[in-house]
Amino acid sequence: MRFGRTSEQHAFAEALDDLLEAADVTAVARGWAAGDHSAGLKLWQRLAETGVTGLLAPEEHGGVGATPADLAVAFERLGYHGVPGPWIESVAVAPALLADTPEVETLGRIASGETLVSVASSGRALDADVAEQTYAFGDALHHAVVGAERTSADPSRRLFEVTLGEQVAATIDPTALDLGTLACSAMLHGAGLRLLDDTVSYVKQRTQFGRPIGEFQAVKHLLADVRVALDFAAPLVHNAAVELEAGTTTAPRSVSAAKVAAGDAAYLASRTALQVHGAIGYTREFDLSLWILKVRALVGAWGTPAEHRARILAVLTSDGLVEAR
Amino acid sequence: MRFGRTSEQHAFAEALDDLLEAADVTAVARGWAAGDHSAGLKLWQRLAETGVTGLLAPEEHGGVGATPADLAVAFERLGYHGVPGPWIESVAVAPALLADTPEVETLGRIASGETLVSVASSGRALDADVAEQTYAFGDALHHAVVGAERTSADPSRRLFEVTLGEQVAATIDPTALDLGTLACSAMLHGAGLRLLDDTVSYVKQRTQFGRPIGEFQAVKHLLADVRVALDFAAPLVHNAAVELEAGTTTAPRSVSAAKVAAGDAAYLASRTALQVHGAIGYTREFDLSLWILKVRALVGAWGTPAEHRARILAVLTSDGLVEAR
Amino acid sequence: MIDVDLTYSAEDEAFRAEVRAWLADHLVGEWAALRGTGGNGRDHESYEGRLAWNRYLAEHGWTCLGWPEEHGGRGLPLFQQVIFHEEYARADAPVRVNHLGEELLGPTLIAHGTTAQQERFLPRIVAADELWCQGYSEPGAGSDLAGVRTRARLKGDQWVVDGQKVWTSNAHLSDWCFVVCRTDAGSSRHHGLSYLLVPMDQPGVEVRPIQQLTGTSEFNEVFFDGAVTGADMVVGEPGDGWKVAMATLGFERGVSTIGQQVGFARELETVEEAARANGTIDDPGIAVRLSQAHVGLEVLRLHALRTLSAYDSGSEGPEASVSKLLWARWHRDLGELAMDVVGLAGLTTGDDYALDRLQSLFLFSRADTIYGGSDEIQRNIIAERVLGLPREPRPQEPRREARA
Amino acid sequence: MIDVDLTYSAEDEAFRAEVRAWLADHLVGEWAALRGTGGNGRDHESYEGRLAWNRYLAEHGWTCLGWPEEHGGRGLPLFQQVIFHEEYARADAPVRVNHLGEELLGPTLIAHGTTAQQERFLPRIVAADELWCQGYSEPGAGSDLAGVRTRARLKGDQWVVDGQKVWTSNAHLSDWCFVVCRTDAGSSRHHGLSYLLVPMDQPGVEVRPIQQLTGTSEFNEVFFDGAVTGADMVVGEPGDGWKVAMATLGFERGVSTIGQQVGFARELETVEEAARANGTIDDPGIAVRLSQAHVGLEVLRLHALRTLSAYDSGSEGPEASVSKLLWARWHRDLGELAMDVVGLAGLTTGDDYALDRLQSLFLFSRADTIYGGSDEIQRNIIAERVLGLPREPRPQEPRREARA
Repeated sequence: MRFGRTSEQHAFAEALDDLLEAADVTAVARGWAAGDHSAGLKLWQRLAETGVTGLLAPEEHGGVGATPADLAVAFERLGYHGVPGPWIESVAVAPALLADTPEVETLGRIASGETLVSVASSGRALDADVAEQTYAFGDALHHAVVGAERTSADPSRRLFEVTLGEQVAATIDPTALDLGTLACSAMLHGAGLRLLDDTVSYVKQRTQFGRPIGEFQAVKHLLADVRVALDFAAPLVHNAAVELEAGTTTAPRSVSAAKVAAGDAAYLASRTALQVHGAIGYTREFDLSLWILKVRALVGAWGTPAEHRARILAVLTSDGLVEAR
Repeated sequence: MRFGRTSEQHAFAEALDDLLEAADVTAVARGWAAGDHSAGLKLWQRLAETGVTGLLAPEEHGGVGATPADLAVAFERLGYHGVPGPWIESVAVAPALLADTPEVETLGRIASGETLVSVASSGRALDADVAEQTYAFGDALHHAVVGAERTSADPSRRLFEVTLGEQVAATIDPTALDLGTLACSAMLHGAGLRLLDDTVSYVKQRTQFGRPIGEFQAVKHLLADVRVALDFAAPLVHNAAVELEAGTTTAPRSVSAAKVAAGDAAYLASRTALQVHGAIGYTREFDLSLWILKVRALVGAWGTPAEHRARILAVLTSDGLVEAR
Repeated sequence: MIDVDLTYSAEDEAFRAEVRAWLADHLVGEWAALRGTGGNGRDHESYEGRLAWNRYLAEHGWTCLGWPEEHGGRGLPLFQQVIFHEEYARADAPVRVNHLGEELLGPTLIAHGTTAQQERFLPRIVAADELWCQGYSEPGAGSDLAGVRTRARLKGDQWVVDGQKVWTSNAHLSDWCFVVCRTDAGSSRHHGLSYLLVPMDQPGVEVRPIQQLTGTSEFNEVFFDGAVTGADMVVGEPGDGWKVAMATLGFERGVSTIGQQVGFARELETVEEAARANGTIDDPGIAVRLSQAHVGLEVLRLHALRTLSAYDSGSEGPEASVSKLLWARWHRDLGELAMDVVGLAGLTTGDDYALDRLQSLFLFSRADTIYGGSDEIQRNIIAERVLGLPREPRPQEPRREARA
Repeated sequence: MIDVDLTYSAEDEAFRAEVRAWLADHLVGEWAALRGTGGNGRDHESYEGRLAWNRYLAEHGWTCLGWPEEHGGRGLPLFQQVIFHEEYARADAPVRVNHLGEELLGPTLIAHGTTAQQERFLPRIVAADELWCQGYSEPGAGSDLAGVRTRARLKGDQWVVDGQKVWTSNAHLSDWCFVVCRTDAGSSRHHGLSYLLVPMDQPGVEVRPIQQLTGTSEFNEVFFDGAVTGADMVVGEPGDGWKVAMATLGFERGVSTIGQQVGFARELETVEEAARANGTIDDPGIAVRLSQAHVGLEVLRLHALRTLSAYDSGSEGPEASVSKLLWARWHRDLGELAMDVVGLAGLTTGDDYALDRLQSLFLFSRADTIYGGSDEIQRNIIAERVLGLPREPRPQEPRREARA
């Protein structure tokens, strides 16, 4: 077992950071939320050139043979920068979903950045209006017939109603859902890191009663607790990726543990960020609100905390102790 | 409904405080823990003169016709000062337990301070070696046959094994248990108040890094949270007393809510006190440890938190909303 | 701890019956359609209708119940005010639009205003003819009034006001604003401030709405650029602004907070209904949190009564900080519980970001631990004023005595 | 974040097999009776037996595994040390009695001691022939070394020590104590301190046990009243005490903490068995907390490895504060869960206050958030050194340069 990132993963994360820091992603996300996809799709294309879109695709379809741990690294950065779009669906879920179907070649076009897809895992499809194809789950895998847009609680995550269309494959590989959940966990972790960074910057400059508020012990301890929560989640996300790669029997439980912990940490980060910013954090104009709405949406996406807690608990009560390794 | 204390109750509490502050109760409790009951029984006698022992006794047996709210006031003060002995059993539980039995006259001798009794509500009897009579619960009310002493986790609460002896009455008034639980809740609340007071005194005088530690915001906020928890519990304890007096159908639930909240608050107070005192709070010589052990014991006595939570939940799921009054 | 005798007298009970009957008889027909409208984040709902209803209440003597009769109120005792607000909330009557006038400015003018000010303004508050907003907070100063930078200078018989206020609720709907300004140009901290009454409908006042993360915008920025008001429109003496403003804040925790508790109970009921409807009530985690919410609500009610009673007896003190922490946390927890109950359904809203009641609850309750004194400030108050812990050393600041 | 490659090599796996086999072959007969003895609050258990076992380990080369070979160690790489402690804990082998010598003083002497000191002391630590205790904390100074008041002065060829230390673990069982003293009488704060090695068996040293709320007393007060030690028994230069002591603290988070994790796993197992035995596992609240404990334990293990790796690479930093907060909280929560699982049974102990494993767990875990740097200190470290927030202004203090 390898714990922590390889130097290649560090370099990959840095490359993504460099690209995204120069891209004014916040403006891209605001445009995306307003239905203007042009900048977002351009950014998608540029990210495709780094190989993100082909991380899990088969090599014969342009994939780079990456691992779930590489995926987690990339999605943490996408989450950190708040990149909009059906990334989880196209990059994390589609490869396992389409691998053994007649539509496997779609993966090659996703890898090249030529197209993107959406997946309605639970009745709504993200950004279906920009997707070439949307998939939906019945007992089997179907094409989705995309219906009306529903206003999303997070404006940058646009949601559409779907109904089942023609069948694509008779079975759905459960690993596809676990990979989607893993990617969502990594995004949550990234969003939490971003909220903490932005809040730390804010409290260093904002003064009250003649002192930077970051000097007050109460503020310090609130932010230290966020750091601890994020550091609690980080190894679980990584571990879930490693277990998915190894295909262990405990992998689904580990994915659920990662999702719960990353969601809790990101939510604590958003709650604390708002508390420390005060009223200004509550305005739509201020970027913080984007993160707050996004975190709440991601906490509920790809399995609610209650569903994942139930999955962890089911393992505990059915087979008892997890052996200390 | 009367909310809060009457001026008579205030005066009663003050009288108890005056008596107990002059009595070096801590030394009494240490003696009691070591099996030397002389000072404790003397203190019992002096408290009897204030009327505490006859609060709930029938008037024809020397009772003063007090209410459960008066009882709660008294037990909060007994808890605050850490008075040892089977107070809950003799003063809160025995009156309802013995009211309709041949042994009702025992209540008169309890009221006068002449005797005291113990009650094993759950297999162990507190201080049975100083009790004239110990009662135990089967399907009916029995005399207990007192067995060996078991070392108590709280040395000042001495526990004895019991087995059932002859039957005293065919039924057990459930109000007796609720009154015991109420008294225990009030004691917990009192113990929590004491822990907070002692900790506040400590942080005002103890210096670190050249400042009294009570000046540090982290310490302030920890103690403020204790205050809030105690203020959360206080009205619930009072309210439970008022409902027991009125005999409402929701009284058992209110008693359970009081026990859970008072236990949580007192436990938080003890945990915070230890945290703020540091290592010195961990020594037996330092009085703080008496409170820490006592609070943990009272949290588990007269129904565990899990049992009381289950009782609250049962009401919620069986009859739904509690109407907003 | 302050004690309250909650034994309602026969007179109180008769009053309760009167309120209940009046609402049952009158909240009908076109008014009935307004039930449940208004409230946090929903101030835009049926605004005109609610204004009309508020005036209708006034016509029937149901405004300013606690004000002295000589000022147009009914001089009702505390308990009857509480009863009114309980019954009002229980009837799901539309949220009134005149809160700031009735509960903040009115009592302030009664305590500190001139007779002329009282005669000019109070009757129109009672009648809900003129609406008020509050000009305290400023960018960069937050709720720290000592940081006020909006300036006013006396020019002839007029005050001329320049500066910016922020977080001004309903400024776009108000006729007047009570504004704390710095009238002594060289002053600092809480010295040299004055409390002015400024008309909103004039060229020197510009209101810009602040869109919140909830999608609504009941808060505004207000820009004063040479705005004017009469020299006689200062409450108290020039330089007394701090004192007068503090008095206003003291009035804020008025009896209508008891209505808040009833509103909370209804929100909890909504959450519980949703949990029953979608079966999440069978999740033990959800059920336990619901039962905790019930117990917490009971505590809030008892604390609100205690706080009110203390306020009534003139001794309102730091106990209010305990209540604030308790209710803000309770409400935030309920909002989080609501989202956990609705699950996926919480991810989408109605058209145009129309939040349902539970979404509103979640998003709005997140501000509860911030406004009206953040949790951190409340904890400081409890530690220093209730527990008597020493204040933190503050850096020395240059201070200058007010000259006024 | 430091990354660790946890791919065990074939060599590592062979070492694991060797350790496991040795323990299986040797922890038998009279030694087997010692299984599970010792540990927090149970240091009195079978002390003589554990000392003998510790010496038996030494004879077979199982002590000081990470020390360089020239100092009598085995120079094993980090991972093999981790493996040893994992296997040791998994075998439930008795807790060793020589922790402070092996992991604190030994590495300190290797880094800062003279050759004479190394030759005099290290072999006896390796052999578990001499046991050590630590003289840092003082009444009133807590863990703030800058407040040390114990004094030592050089008189002829001896240091003469006067003062009092407190919270000295196992002082009554130790042969030597490493003591931080103020050797420059006029110094303050961290200047003018020296790090002395003082024999315990002499008239000038008195040890008084401190009875803890657990009923046990592994901590002591140690009174120095004209205690003496050789002039050559100072580690580093006189006046370097702060620097040397800080280095010792750095060694404290050694590889044996990984054994702690295995111990934690066993405690969790005990709690879970108790919950199955008395049916409380069917209480959803208990089940959820158990599952959270499992997840938390996984995190602790990953963090411990990360912290160790940072220590190994010489860059041990504030990340250790995160680990400390995590494990102290996890362990305290497990103690509370244990009490909730056992319910009423937790109210009584064995005879003479003999705590069962779960009671010990509960009471001892309550100290975890205090010793080794309290939660509050850890949060300050994270805020200031990880997040880079500004330090609080500290009151000015008179400071004097060390003269030594």
